[in-house]
Amino acid sequence: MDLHHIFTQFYAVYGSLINFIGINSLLAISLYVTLSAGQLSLGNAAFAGIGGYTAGILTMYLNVPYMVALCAATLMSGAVAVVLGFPVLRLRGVFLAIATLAFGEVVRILAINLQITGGAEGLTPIPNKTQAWMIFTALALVGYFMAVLRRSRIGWSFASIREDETAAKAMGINTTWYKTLAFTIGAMIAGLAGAMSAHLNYIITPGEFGFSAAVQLLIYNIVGGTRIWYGPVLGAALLTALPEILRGIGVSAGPVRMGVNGFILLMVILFLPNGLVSLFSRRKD
Amino acid sequence: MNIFLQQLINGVFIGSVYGLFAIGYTLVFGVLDILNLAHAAVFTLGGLVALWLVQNAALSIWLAFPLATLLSGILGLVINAVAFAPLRHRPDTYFSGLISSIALAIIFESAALGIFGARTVRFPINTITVHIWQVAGVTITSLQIEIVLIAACLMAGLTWFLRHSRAGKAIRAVAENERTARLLGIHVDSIIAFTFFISSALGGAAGILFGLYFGALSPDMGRSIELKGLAVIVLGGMGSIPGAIIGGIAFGLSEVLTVAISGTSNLRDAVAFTVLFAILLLRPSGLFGRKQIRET
Amino acid sequence: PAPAKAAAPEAKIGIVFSMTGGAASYGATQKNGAQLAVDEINAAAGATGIHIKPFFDDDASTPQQGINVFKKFINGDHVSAIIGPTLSDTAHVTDRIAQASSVPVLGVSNTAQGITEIGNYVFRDSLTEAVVVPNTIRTAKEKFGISKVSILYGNDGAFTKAGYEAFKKALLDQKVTILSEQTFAKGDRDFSPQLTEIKSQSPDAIVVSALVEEASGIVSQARQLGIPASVHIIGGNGFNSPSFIKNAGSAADGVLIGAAWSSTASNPLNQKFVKDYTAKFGNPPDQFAAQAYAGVYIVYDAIQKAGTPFAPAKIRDALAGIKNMDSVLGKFSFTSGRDADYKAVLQEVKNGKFVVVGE
Amino acid sequence: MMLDVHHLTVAYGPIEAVRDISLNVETGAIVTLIGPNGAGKTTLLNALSGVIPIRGGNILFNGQDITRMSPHRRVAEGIIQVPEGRLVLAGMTVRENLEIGAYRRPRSGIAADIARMQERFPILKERSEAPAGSLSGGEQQMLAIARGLMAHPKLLLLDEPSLGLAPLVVQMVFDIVTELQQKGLTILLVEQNARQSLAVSDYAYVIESGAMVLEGSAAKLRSDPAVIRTYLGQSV
Amino acid sequence: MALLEIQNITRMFGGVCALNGVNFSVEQGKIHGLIGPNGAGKTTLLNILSGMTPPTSGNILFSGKNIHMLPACRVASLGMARTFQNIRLFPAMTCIENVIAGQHLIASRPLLPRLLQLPSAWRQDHEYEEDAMATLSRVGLENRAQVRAQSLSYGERRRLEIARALASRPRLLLLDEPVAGMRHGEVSQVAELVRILAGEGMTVFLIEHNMSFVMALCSRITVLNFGQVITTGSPDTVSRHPHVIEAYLGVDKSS
Ligand SMILES: Nc1ncnc2c1ncn2[C@@H]1O[C@H](COP(=O)(O)OP(=O)(O)OP(=O)(O)O)[C@@H](O)[C@H]1O
Ligand SMILES: Nc1ncnc2c1ncn2[C@@H]1O[C@H](COP(=O)(O)OP(=O)(O)OP(=O)(O)O)[C@@H](O)[C@H]1O
Ligand SMILES: [Mg+2]
Ligand SMILES: [Mg+2]
Repeated sequence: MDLHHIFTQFYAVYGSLINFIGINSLLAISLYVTLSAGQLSLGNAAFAGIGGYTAGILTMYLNVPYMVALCAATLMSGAVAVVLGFPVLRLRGVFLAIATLAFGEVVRILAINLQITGGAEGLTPIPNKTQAWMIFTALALVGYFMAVLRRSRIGWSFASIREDETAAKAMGINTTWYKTLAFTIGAMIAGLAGAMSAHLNYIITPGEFGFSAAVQLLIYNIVGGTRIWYGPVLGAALLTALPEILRGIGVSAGPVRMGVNGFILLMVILFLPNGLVSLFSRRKD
Repeated sequence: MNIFLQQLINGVFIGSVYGLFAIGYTLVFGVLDILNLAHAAVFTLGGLVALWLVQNAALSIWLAFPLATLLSGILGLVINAVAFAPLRHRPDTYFSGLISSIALAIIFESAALGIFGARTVRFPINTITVHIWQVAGVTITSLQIEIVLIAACLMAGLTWFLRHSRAGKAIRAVAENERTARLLGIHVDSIIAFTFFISSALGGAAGILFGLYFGALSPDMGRSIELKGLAVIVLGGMGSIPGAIIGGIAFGLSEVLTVAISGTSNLRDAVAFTVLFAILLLRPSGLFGRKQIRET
Repeated sequence: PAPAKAAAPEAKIGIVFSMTGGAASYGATQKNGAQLAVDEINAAAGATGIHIKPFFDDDASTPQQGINVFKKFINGDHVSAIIGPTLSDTAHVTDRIAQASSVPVLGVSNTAQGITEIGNYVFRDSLTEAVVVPNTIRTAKEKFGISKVSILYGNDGAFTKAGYEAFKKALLDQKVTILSEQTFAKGDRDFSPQLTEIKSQSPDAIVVSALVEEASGIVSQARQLGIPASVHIIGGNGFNSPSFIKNAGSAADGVLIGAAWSSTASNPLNQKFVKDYTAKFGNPPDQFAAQAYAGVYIVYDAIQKAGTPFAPAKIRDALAGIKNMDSVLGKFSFTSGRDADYKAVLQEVKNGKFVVVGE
Repeated sequence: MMLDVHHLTVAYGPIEAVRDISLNVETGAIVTLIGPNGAGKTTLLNALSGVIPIRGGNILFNGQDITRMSPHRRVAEGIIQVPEGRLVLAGMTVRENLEIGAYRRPRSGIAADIARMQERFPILKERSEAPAGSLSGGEQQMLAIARGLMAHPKLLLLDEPSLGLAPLVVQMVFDIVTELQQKGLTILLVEQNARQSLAVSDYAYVIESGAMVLEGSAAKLRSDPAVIRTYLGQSV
Repeated sequence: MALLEIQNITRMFGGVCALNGVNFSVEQGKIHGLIGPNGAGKTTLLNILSGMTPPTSGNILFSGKNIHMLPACRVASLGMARTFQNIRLFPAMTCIENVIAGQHLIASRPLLPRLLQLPSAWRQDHEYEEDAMATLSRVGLENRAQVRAQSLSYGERRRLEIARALASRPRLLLLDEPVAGMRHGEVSQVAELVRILAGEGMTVFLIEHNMSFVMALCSRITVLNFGQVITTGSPDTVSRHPHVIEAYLGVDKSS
């Protein structure tokens, strides 16, 4: 068997998995941005939905070019985040988390009830326009952006707010502004990922961005580790691939696989204190 | 008018059910500030185990109830020991504990699936006797009244317990500052374990009552109430026991009144969550939450 | 590649249901039904007949996992046909993959619109609500003189939503007045606000589009709230499960259910299926099990007609050509649109049993 | 001998914050521990309370080896620490803070003790139902000291008790310390105000960078030129 | 010239009146002390000055500009930095990172050159880092630069907080009990630092209970009691003021 054949074979079976890893990584990073400013948002799944619906409606009904639709989706999610962010970001900790979650629920229920979003059945058929290179280019750009952001004024402000918001204020950091910025950047990345996902799957349904989807993004972050931007990517990669890995090694489908899945998640949390990144970085603490 | 009255009763009742779920939840989540996402799984298992005891072990519900509640409490100890205690000294203990509890919830749910199957099941029809009263066009059942009363009693009892009992104060001290609590001679680990026990026992008991009333138990029944339970705790104010119940009733009423006033239920949950959202904006620490004390 | 010289060629069939996650309760009985059919077929095939090699898998009730399973079936296991997935949401995505790879796929529980329109490789044996419901409404109207109804449906699931739309259309066609439309969400257990509202409107009947989890709760709470038995409750496929009767208890009596299958249908194949299934799994089958069971036979029939398990295109053609095949569902055919075509039944619950009252 | 510490070593990861320190505290004595910032004083007290793990050495309390004893049992034995930086239970009321100070004690007499504390520090009475976190820094410090006393300690570990207190109140705290000694309490004192603490102490130890550098009677250390230079001084 | 003018500041907390009509001013380039019994309202006043708490009534002029309604971040950007009585560091950051974060107002660190990997960005980082290191050594923490703030001892934390406040080169530095938890030698070091800062033209306003520190350092001292100013004056007059002795100082037995 030549290598090329093996590769095409592998890609035929796992191509979509790889794409999902890319999309889920983007989603995970979208939450990472807000977490890096110390804010736990459970609204990012909803932002992905907003992006997905925006882009889907544009390409399906208005024949807008895909790239334009992607930009529109990104901007739309960002705009909603700005409007939502100012009132909501006064809240702290779990209050913020629940308020964003409430926002997500409202978006989900609206999507169920609106005509233009296709109701419970979702919006379909959305043209399949997303290709692997787009996902991974976006991921690379976002990753690079995050890596650079860290040492910029914005990055330091995020870190200060995360560590102690009161002290950050006293140092002249406009916490409202920076928190909204983090929230908005996160929403934009989520919107982009949502739009790409809709154009990969032919469909977007309200069920895709409920509570469990929002929590899933948090799981990616914590399992991967939130010390650096690629932590969430590692988390998303492992957890997206895990069912396939279990399938591959022959763990029988159904409750057993689900249980093993949960068990592995538990083990990672218990034995890798700083998430998967601690396997790759030198600094141990 | 009777419709409206009936709707109010419906709202108070479903609100009490949310509150019942939330009250055990809030002991660990609101008071200790540990978000235990396996609570919904305990709720489910409590109901399923009681059902199993009634159906397969042929116990009377009066025996099955306390047994299943006890078992739920023990599950709480397991959750604490497996998902939380090992992480307690990590800097990111809040989030990692949250995730490990999700992992446990997945394991529990898969166990429930494997053991009890995926079907929706119910307690045998005559497990308990239920009276139905129809007064002036308003329907009310004895089980409804019992559930509301139990919720009210639990609220009063737990509030007293936390405020005045020694163990209650110890729980709050641990919640405030673990290190100080240790220095004051509080056995922090056993206080936390104890809290988990109570919380999960209450969660399991709520699951049994839920199953008895609604006659529909399934391995995923905790999922839909979990979200509302969380919302209710935060709405009521973290750490406030009356808040959990009253928040539950407020949430239940907002659901029901949407239907009653608009005549349709399409946007019921959207309205309920919008109300939650609005209340949080007006009162950033919930209805009964204490405000931020001085920071500087 | 055709190593078809062996005496007993194997047909690889991918079978994917939601065995965990939100739809796990359907996936479980579907899997049982399919398993039973596979076992029977393989036992009957003997030494020379075509055997089925099933690849069972779980999509965890999510489209993403469904896609992964389909890719694995098609490109990894090289299956000849696929049965599943459980949910329409998932089928919307996965069936496109099958279509693109020219592997026939047979849905055994998807009822949403637009699925078979994905392409000529997409089939389903599940009678959509749009077929079942008009008949139900007509019979109910004739039999009980129903002229005004209230509707209650789950608006966040494709299945219940499709049912609602079919009911609504049939009601309008039959000139039945709709007093109000109420909704609930998946996982709801309390329906009293909606039912209180409905009660106040005094309808002749309540038309419900719900899955079995919610169906029994709705029916018992309606009666508990004092909606009299004279107000009929009319349900669809979702009600057609033994656990509905078990969970609703005496409140189930009098409920009218239009469905794609009846456990009491006299058809001998069906009688045998119910008996064998109950013996094997300890519980009587529901409609999902029956449709999955029938699905395996349908695919097998097509494979036999195609003469080889290794030519998906031929299997597709054979599937499209199925006409009046004997099945547990009745005389089964595919329409030109590859949807199921057979007679639906109207049942009433009497003394805790489904009784066929019309077709 | 109430407290006997032998070759105690405490480390945070690779860094040994306390290295091979031995000290003892006579029953009924006041012993002062002085040393610069980061010397390991707080670390040492925490090791005595059992809230941080010990790497080496052992601790005897009234002859009993308590090296491995858990913190709540040490409290039950009568070793009470008033921690650095107050650590009041901010969300609980002032009264509840006092009550919980007596957690390991029988219930009787708690109310009377609270009254006594309130008499000493009137602010604790005035703000009895206010959340402890709303008090000013110095008020919280008074609460922390009072809370420690509520436990009826045998050995009191005071970590910077005068932190943030106004001069008058500092004076009062030292009065309390001597008064407690007269009642038979044993006290180990870490204090920023070295001059005053040496004045009330019987014996003193000086630690620097985690190691013991000097010990002796309080009187002797007070006249030690090195101690005068770095810890006592005359003016700024 | 008065850099800071406090006019008639009153602050209520529910029933508690923490500040009641406080008036005084802080001169440019001077070291001004604020003393008073526990609970007198000193920290509350500092919170109001820095914009962390709004006053119930009254005005504050900072170099002639009315700032009492501005949010804390705006006040800080006018050149005011502070420390906290109960120390608020960025616990998981190292000491040097704390100081670098403190440079927020003076360090621009634009994003674009970074995205384009321009060398100027790295040069800039390097400069800021050196600057932070210099600030750390001013408070004697240069050899703790890579230690996380959460593992510092109490006294070290205090000093790091001062360093972080200095990082933004404020015109007015507000210190809340800067030498709490320090012994004689360390107190002298901080005193020395404050003197140098004043020499460089910085105005310092500090709260402290360590009398020898306050008396030796401050040119003017304001005394608060029960939310009201008892007196403002030179250390000498203040320490002899009978009210001050009665309410605050007492008769010092040890010296
Ligand atoms: N949690 C910790 N993790 C790591 N190192 C620590 C920790 N706590 C303290 N240290 C280090 O241990 C040493 C001793 O600290 P300790 O708090 O005991 O000093 P101290 O003598 O009480 O000082 P101070 O007078 O400032 O309170 C210091 O170098 C400090 O940096
Ligand atoms: N947020 C608040 N809620 C209620 N009371 C408060 C609040 N903040 C301050 N107080 C009260 O106001 C008074 C002044 O407090 P402040 O902290 O300003 O005192 P202080 O002069 O700094 O005292 P110390 O020297 O002890 O630090 C105190 O009695 C305190 O209890
Ligand atoms: Mg110390
Ligand atoms: Mg103060």
